Amino acid sequence: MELWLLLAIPLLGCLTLAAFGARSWAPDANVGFSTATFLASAALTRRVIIEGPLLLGNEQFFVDPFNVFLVALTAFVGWTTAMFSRPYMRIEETHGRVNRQRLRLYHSMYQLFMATMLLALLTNNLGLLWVAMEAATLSTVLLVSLYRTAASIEAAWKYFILCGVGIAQALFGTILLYLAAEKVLGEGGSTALLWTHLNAVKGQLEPGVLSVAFVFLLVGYGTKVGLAPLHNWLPDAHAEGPTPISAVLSGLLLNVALYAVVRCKVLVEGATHSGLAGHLMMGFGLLSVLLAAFFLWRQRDIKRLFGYSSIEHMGIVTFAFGMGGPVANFAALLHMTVHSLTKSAIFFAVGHACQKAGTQVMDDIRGLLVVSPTIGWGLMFGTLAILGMPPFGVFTSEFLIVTTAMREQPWATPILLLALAIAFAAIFRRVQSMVFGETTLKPLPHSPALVPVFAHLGLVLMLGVYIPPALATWYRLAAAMIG
Amino acid sequence: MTSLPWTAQLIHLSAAVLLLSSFAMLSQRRILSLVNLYRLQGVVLTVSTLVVAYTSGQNHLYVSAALSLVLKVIMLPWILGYLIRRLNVRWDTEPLLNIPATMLVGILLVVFAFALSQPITRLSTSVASSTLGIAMAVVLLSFLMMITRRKAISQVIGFLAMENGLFFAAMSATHGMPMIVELGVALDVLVGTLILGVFFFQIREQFDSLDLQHLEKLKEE
Amino acid sequence: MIVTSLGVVLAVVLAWLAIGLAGLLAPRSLAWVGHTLFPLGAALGLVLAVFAILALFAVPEARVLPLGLPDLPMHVRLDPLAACFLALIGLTVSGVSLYAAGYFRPGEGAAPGLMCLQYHVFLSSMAMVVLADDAFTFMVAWETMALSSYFLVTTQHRVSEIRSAGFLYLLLAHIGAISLLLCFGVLQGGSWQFTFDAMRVATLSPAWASAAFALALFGFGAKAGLVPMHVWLPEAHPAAPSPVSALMSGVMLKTAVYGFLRVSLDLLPHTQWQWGAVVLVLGGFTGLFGAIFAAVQTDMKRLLAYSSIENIGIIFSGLGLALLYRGMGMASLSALALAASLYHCLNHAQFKSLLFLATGSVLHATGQRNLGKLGGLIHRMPWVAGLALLGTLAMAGLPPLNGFISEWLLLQTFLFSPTLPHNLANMLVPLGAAAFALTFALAAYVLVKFYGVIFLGRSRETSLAQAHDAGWLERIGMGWLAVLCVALGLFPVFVLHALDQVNQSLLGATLGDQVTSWWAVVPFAADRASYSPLVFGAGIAVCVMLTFALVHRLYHGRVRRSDPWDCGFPDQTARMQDTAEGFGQPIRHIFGPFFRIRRLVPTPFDLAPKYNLELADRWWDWLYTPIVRAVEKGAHWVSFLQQGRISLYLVYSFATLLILLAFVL
Amino acid sequence: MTVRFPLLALAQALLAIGLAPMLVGWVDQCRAWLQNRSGAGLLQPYRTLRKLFHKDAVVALGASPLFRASPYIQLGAMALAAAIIPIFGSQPLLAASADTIALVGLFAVARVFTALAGMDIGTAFGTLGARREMLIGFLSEPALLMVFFTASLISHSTLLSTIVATLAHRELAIYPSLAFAGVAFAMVLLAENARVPIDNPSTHLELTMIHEAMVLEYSARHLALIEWASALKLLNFAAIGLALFVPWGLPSPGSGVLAVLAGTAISLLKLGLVGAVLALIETLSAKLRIFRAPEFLATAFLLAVLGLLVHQLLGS
Repeated sequence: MELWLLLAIPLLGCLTLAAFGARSWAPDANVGFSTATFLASAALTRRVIIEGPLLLGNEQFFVDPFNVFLVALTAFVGWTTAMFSRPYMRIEETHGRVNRQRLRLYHSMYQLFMATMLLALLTNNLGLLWVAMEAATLSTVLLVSLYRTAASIEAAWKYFILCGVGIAQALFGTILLYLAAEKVLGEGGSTALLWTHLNAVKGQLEPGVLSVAFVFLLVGYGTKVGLAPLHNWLPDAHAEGPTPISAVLSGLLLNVALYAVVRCKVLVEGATHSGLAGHLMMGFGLLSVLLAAFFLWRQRDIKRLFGYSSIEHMGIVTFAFGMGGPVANFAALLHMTVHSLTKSAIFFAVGHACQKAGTQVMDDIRGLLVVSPTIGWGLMFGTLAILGMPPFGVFTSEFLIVTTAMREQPWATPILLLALAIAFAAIFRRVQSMVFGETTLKPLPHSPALVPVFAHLGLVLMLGVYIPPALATWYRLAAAMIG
Repeated sequence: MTSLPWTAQLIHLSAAVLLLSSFAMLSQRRILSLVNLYRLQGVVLTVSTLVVAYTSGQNHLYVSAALSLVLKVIMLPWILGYLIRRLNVRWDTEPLLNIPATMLVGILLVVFAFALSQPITRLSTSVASSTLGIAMAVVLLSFLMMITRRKAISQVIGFLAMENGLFFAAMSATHGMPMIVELGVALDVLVGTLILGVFFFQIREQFDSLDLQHLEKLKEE
Repeated sequence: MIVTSLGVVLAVVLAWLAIGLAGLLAPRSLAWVGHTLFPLGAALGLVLAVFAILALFAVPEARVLPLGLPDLPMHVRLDPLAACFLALIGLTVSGVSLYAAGYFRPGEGAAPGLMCLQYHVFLSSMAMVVLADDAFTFMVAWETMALSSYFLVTTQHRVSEIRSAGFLYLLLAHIGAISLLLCFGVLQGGSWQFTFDAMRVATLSPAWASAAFALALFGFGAKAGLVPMHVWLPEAHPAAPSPVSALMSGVMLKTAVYGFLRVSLDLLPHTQWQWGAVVLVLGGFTGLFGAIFAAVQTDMKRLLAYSSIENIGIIFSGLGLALLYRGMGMASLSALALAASLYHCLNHAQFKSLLFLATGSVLHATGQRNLGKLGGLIHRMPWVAGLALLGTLAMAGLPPLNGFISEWLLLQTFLFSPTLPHNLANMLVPLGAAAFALTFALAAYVLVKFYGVIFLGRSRETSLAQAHDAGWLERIGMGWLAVLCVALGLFPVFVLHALDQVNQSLLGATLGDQVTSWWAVVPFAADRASYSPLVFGAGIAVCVMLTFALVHRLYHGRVRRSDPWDCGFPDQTARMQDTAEGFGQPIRHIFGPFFRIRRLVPTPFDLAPKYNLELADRWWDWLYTPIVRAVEKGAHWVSFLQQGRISLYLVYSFATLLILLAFVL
Repeated sequence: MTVRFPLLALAQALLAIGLAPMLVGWVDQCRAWLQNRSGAGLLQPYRTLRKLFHKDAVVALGASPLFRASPYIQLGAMALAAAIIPIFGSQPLLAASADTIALVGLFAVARVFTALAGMDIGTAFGTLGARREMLIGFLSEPALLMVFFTASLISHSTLLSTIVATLAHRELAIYPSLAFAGVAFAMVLLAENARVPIDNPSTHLELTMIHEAMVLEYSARHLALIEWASALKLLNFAAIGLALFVPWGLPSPGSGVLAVLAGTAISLLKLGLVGAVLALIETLSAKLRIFRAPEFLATAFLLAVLGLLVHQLLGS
């Protein structure tokens, strides 16, 4: 029941807003739908806490420790982002960057995006997973080009083509998986793409096929995760789209894509006991972390900067999943959570900062602390959190990942050390000079929405010093399942 | 090869045509004829799907055959043609890699694809299993085409051709995916094309040309 | 529940946090923040010190807090080592907080309430660093400490130098922290237990142990300011408000020492003597380096910062000896070295804080940090001058004050090293002693310069005439520290008795029977070495008194005042006094290779002659600039990946696909 | 180890304090003879002191209390040193309360206060002198420490009295390290006591003076105290040198009153010899440029360190 609500509400929202999105109350409706979605997800989570993992809709949908917290997270961030986008888009409208028609598109597509995310997370069917991922791309691509500027259109085009091509590879991988599964689960069996079934029989799947399949899947979904060298769309899309979209792209889409990769990794590792998948992921992870760190160094556009930082963190998570083992997986899951919370919070703060400054060029943003302390402190603490400063949660996960790496993969630690150091220097020197110093900024027409920022940071802070038992058990179970 | 039943021969034939058509796409610079090639691929897919449906007796394959007929033979080519006429982009400019070189790379790719599909084909019992390599080759070739083309629209055609390859792979190796997936994929492709259509107009009104070299501003300097 | 020392200590930590938050109630009110909260914090510091000293002699107690990771709740433990450093924190903080209470002036910098929050978070995080009993808690406290102090440093964030100083500081702190993470990763030895207890029992191969040691040395060295990781220190300490500089220099650096001790002596049970050799060399060089640079500074706070580097070097060379002897199984010598280093930590905390506070008062009174514009303040601010004199003499290592004791003990350690089994070590020890002696002598030079140029002579600027003395809260704060300097100097026996507990718990060895006589320090046997500051001090006092009495008894006390004679030179101006640069000149002359000197000397024919001198730290050219260049080059290369051509991007993913396929094929 | 004759030890210390000016007088006398002059006689320093004590003290206007306290501290420190160093007997008054390191510290106290007082008035020469004094100090102090180390490595003690006892009553053995140390100590002695070639006590040629430059502003009793202190310093150093390098003749701790008196006589003789040698050195050598002084002292420091290393290498 909760499940259907969870999927239906955003779809309904999509249709409604597509119809009436141009009205002045559309933003509030958007918030309303998101709130409902969040409540539904909360109900689902509650049920899972009570009843444990669920398998619904003749096995087409299932909720297990791995995706339940991601569902909750997605719904939550979707909700807060909607709250943020209400004043943000109003200000954009006053600044004349968007008109009502575009807002209509924006709102309906936002809901559609949420729906596809949740579908991708909840479905048990790897084929549907693919469909949902593709749909997620399609629903966001027009949002990236919302401003119709040359840059935004270019960014959207790259986003579309690269992710489309990538996702096509993923489809091929899925087909191969299906092919291998059929051998075990019987001809044309519609169950042959159900993850639960595959997971049950993963030991018997043909290793050769699965390793080929994994390559396609990794390249495919990895493109959406933003793993280097497949990452090229990411900074453009983050920089040129509206800030709420950057927030959900960084905070949610990347997570979901990574979720897909990990689901596949479980099967492949189960079939080929060669650790191939793990090593591939570690390699991609390290490469992403390192390249992202160097990219960060020369950034001048603040949203690009944090786009690259997302690449870096996805790299860390991928590396951790690649290492495997209870601790690393636990840390990786935690890192997914705190990263999406922190990064979206940062984008909220950045959004308002850019609106104040009327530019995204960091050299022109100065003295936020002076002109509006809340935005300034929000950005400052968000940045410190994302850079892995305790007592924020990112530090906790990085603590576990780095210490594990030192034991498991010592060769990787110098790279990690170097990359983290460079990233810190690159990001912090910029943010510091934006937050501190004399100011050049102007006040905003509408009061900024900073509740989301501090709500997120508060959560991240909590996760830094205290992890709720339910969450911890989910992490542990998921970590054990991922292996 | 005479020992093969006519159905299998038909499949092989269509596979060959598919491969040929994608090579043709590689070499073709006239966009309208690219669209025609795409339509041809659609026809081939429909036929082969019917054949497979007939032999394997899986009814949902008839549906997907119908789907591909509607989608790939009628709708998409029509949309593309409409766009081409509206935006009047008849010719693609000189590709980044000259045609013979592209051909050469393409052949290498085919060899690679066959080699790769060898272990997998052993696995498949489908009548069309041996064509998996061709499907993969088609995918890679369309990828190559997307790389080498300079016009947005021809890039998109390459994208669609790649999807054809995937469809063929699914159909030939596994008698098609489960119905719900097929439907989802078809929907995605349709919506994708529509969105691309929207895009062409946006790009056009921004840069008054569909040339991709205008889309090279966002970069690290 | 029964009140244990640990309980009280934790309560103090919480209370500090509470005080910090309370500061936000009325951020702008001096009466509330300055005259209520800060004195309260000082009192708490005293409580902390008292219970820490009690805990020194009690059995270690541990506790688990209901916070932290699910598998890793926060462990805290109060053992002699921790207690020793807690006592240091408490004693120093109680002085500095009192001073800070009077330091705030209306309408300066950030709101006092905000500073109050950051300041007290800083305090409690330092205490937590010392208390932590598992890697996670330690790291959280460690980074919180770095963060809060960063915000304190950047209080005046509108000044760009201060911003860059803060950035440099936080960057190096963070890099150090990452290497500490790696160090703990090694230490947990495959048992996924991050508690220190588990690390103590974890078995490491010698190679891994050395790796852990190296990482720890790097991480803690970066915080302590060992050369070449020292560059942040002379930037950050002057940038901070003076009470904060006092805390950073006096206390925070010591937490780095604590961490190093915890890892190298406690968590790594099997010491290798080579470690000690490395630390000894590093420490000796750092000490000399710091002293030399301090001697040529012209900014009083930079001068003190460099002298902190020097003292850290001294402390680390002591620790190096401790490790060296321990690695060779000479427990009692190791104990002496450790006690000496700890003693010096304690002393340095007192007199360095005292001097930083004095500079703070001078800064407030004159608005000048440049030594070239000060002078003669002993007439304007007698209290500060008097207290600063005590601190100066103590830091110059003059008997009978506290600085001399630790110097004396360390020299004894050097001196009584028997013939060691390894020739290298045999050479190192006397050389270390030489470097050490040179360092101490230079310290005296530096401090005469420091005190003489600021407080003595004539005012180099007319504006100094308006200089006012420190307020009473400030006086009390500084006075407390001065009293500590004297007490630590006069009653070393008791201090050593306390420090012996640390030796006992860490090395399983004690200093031996020397603590029997309450009036004299006797590290070995009575006929080998002994020093009794009480008799010594009394001796000086008596002799001085006697001379004075005699002179005034036998002759007369008549005094006439007149202009200074100065070889009959008629018109003296304050500008004719020797300047800070002048004091630096001989040092520049002797230790030229240490500096990058850019000098602008006028020609004889200049109508408006100008003399300009810039000194720079060679380590920038040697280490940091190359690194930055390398990173920039790398970033430049990497940026070629993002050329904006979509077909290129497609090629990337195509190539990736093909390569991986070929790989699995 | 208990002091067996506290009164005697006290008397010896007082004797040293009393005789210090005469040593200076003796050195000047010898120098006069070496320069074919008839000197002013041994008692000349006493006359000077008496004259100075009777004058009214002139204190510069900008002087702080530090300025007036400094002379007393200097003399006090030197007097204390005289009570620590075994000048006439191997068992001085406060032997146990301070060892060689503390002794170096004591000299440092005197030096620092002299320098601070020199800076106090704020005249050009005062500050210049202070700087030069500290410059010499920071090189000679470690050298002195190293010398002491060499000695105490041999005798396994830093207590001067113990060192003397061991060195004096050992069977004659050659210590190459002591040779290095001896040379180093001689150089330090010259530097510390402002003698040629580092400084010239009898010059007031502004640009070359070091010690005199600091005390330019002093007059009357303050100056007297300073003069006396520096004389006592010279005596102390000489005594240290004798104790370390030619300790023979000092009575052993257990010996009786007569032996102590005899030892006193011998020590006086040796001091006289030192004075003569000092005069000889001063007459033969020319004063170094101030820039050369660091090199001179660095040599001393290096020699001392070499001595230490030699001891470590050859063992004992």
